[in-house]
Amino acid sequence: MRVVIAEDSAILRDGLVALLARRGHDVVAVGDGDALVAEVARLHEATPPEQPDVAVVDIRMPPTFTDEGLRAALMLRERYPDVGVLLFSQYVETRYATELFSGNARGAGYLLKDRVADVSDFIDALTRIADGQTVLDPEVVTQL
Amino acid sequence: PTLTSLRVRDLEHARGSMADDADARLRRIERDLHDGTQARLVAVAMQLGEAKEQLTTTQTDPELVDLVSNAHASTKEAIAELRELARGIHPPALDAGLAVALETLAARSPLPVTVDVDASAKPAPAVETIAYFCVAELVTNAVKHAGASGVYVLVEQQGTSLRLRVRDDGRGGAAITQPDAKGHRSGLAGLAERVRAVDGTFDVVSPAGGPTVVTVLLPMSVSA
Amino acid sequence: PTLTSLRVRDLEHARGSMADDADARLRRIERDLHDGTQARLVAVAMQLGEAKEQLTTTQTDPELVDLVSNAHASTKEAIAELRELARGIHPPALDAGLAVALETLAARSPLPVTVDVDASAKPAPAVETIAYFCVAELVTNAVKHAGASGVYVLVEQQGTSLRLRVRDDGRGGAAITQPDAKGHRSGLAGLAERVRAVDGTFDVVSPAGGPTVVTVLLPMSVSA
Ligand SMILES: Nc1ncnc2c1ncn2[C@@H]1O[C@H](COP(=O)(O)OP(=O)(O)OP(=O)(O)O)[C@@H](O)[C@H]1O
Ligand SMILES: Nc1ncnc2c1ncn2[C@@H]1O[C@H](COP(=O)(O)OP(=O)(O)OP(=O)(O)O)[C@@H](O)[C@H]1O
Ligand SMILES: [K+]
Ligand SMILES: [Mg+2]
Ligand SMILES: [Mg+2]
Ligand SMILES: [Mg+2]
Repeated sequence: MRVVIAEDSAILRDGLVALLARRGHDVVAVGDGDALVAEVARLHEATPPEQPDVAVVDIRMPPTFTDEGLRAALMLRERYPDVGVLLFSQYVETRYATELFSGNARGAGYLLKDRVADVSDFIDALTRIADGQTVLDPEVVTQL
Repeated sequence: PTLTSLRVRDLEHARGSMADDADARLRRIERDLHDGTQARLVAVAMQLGEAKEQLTTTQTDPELVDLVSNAHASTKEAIAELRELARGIHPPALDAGLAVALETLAARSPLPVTVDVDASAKPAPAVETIAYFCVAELVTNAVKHAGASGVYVLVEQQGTSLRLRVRDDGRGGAAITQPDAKGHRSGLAGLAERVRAVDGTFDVVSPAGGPTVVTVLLPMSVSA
Repeated sequence: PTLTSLRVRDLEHARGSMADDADARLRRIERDLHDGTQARLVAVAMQLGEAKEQLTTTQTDPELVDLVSNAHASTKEAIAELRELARGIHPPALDAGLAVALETLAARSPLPVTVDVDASAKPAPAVETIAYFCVAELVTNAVKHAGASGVYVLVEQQGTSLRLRVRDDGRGGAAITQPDAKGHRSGLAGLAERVRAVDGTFDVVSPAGGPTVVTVLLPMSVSA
C-alpha cells in the first residue's frame, strides 16, 4: 500500500513510518493538515501518478490543535474520493466521527491511537479502509 | 471612587485573573500530557506490539514472551488510564468549543442525553470550563441517583449571562448537602460554590417524584 | 455593613476558595500521576529491562533486540518526562512543607543556593505553593541572567505575612516586563500578578552591577 501519514508528534510519526516500512509499505509523512492536502495533491500530479491508497490523519495538529486533521480529511474525501482516510485520535470525539462518516462512509475509518499497539489488527484495518470498507473503533461504536 | 469601591475593583480583577490562570494552567497540563507522555506511550505500545508478534512467531522461550506481553498489556492500560486522567483535567473537546465537548460527553453517557447548545453564545474559556464541569456532574447525578430515562441539556445566552439548564425525568430528591467533617464538598455543593465564586447562580428544583431541573447562570466572562 | 463592604467580603471569600480549589486540584493531579501512570511505567520499564537482558544473552535477531531496547529507552524517557511535568504541576516535596521543598529545589540548582526557612511559620497550603513557585522562578532567573556565584533565600514570618527574600550577587538589571502582544507574561510579571492577586506585594531591586534582591510579602492564608 501507499500510505500518507499526517501526525504532528514526531515520536508517533516516526514510529508509524518504521512500522509500515518494515512491512514493505510505501510511506510518506507530514506534520499538519495543510501539508497533508498538499502532499496528496502532489502525489496525484506526479508522472506517473502515485495516488495514495490511504491517509492516516491525526486530528489535533498545528496551528490550532483542535480539528485541523478532520478539516483536512474532509477535504481529501471531497477531492480524492478514492483515497481511504483513517482518522486517528487519542480521544473519541463523537462530532468528528459523525462528520467524517456523514454522506459517505466508504473507505473511511476512525480509530483510537491505542489500536496501533495491536500491530497486525491495525495494518489489517488500514488495508480494509484502502479497499473501501468502513472501520470504526469499538469505543466509537458504543457512542454512536 | 471610594476606597471600598477601589477594593471591589481590585478584587474583581484578582478573581478574574486567578480564574483565567487556573484554567489556562489546566489546559496546558492536558496539552503537555497529550503531546508528551501519551504520545510516547503509544509509540512504546506500538514497538511492544511488534516485538510481541515477532516473539510469538519465532521464539519459544515462554518467560521472554510473558515479559514482553505483560509490558505490552501494562502500557495499554497506562494509556487508557492516562487518557481518563487527562480528560478530568481538561476535556480536550472543549478546545473545539462547548457544543462539541457536550456532545462528546452526551455520547459517552449510559443514558440518552439530548444536548441543545446555542452556537452563537461565545463565553470566555474559563466560563466554558465551569459550564462543562457543571453539565458533567449533573448528568452523572442523573445517571447515579435519578433512575431517569433521559437527560435534557440546554445552553443559551441570556443577556450577559450563559444559562444552563439540565433536566432529568427521574425520581427527584436532589439537594445540595453540607460539607462533611473534613470539609469535603459533595458534587452539587462543590459546583454551587464554584459557580457562586464567579457571581453565578445555582438553582436546584427537585421535588420528590421528580423531575429534577438544575438551572445555572454564569457571567460570559470572569475577567473584570 | 454597607452593600459594598458585603461585596468585598463575598469577593474575598470567592478569591480564597478559588485559590484553595486550584491548589488542591493541582496537588491531586500530581498525586494521581504519581500513583497511577508513573507507578505503572516503572513496572513496564523493569519488565523491559529484564526482557532486554534475556534477549541480548540468548537471542541474535537484531531487529527484535532493537525493538525491545527502543521500547525500554522510550519508557524510561516517558518516566523522566512525566516526573518533570508532575513537578511543574505540584512539587511533591511541598507536601512535606516549604522548607523541605526549597531545600530540594536548592539541591537541584546548578548554582549554590543557601536556603533559610523559619520553620515556625505555617502558611496555608495555597500560600506555600505560591511561595515555592516564586523562589523557583527567582532562582532560575539568577541562574539564567545574573552571572551570579550564589543565591541566598530567606523565608520568615513577619506579623501576619510570609516574607520571602531572594538575593543573588550577579550583575543586576532584573525588571518586570510588560506582557507581550499575545498577553503572555514573562516570569517576573506573572509572579507579580499572582502575588498581587492574593493581596501580596512583589518588589524588585536590581541596580546595574547588582546585587538583585526580590522581596515578596504574602498573607499567611488566602481564605477570608
Ligand atoms: N438528578 C438527581 N436525581 C435524584 N437525586 C439526586 C440527583 N442529583 C443528586 N441527587 C441526590 O442529591 C445528593 C447530593 O448529590 P451530590 O452530587 O452533591 O452528591 P453525590 O452525587 O452523592 O456524590 P458526589 O457528587 O460527591 O460523587 C445525592 O446523593 C442524591 O441523593
Ligand atoms: N536575577 C537576575 N539578574 C539579572 N537580570 C535578571 C534577573 N532576573 C531577571 N533578569 C532580567 O529581567 C528580565 C525579565 O525576567 P523574567 O523572569 O520576567 O523573564 P525571562 O526570565 O527572560 O523569561 P521567562 O521567565 O518567561 O522564562 C530577564 O530577561 C533578564 O534580562
Ligand atoms: K448515550
Ligand atoms: Mg496531534
Ligand atoms: Mg454527584
Ligand atoms: Mg524568568
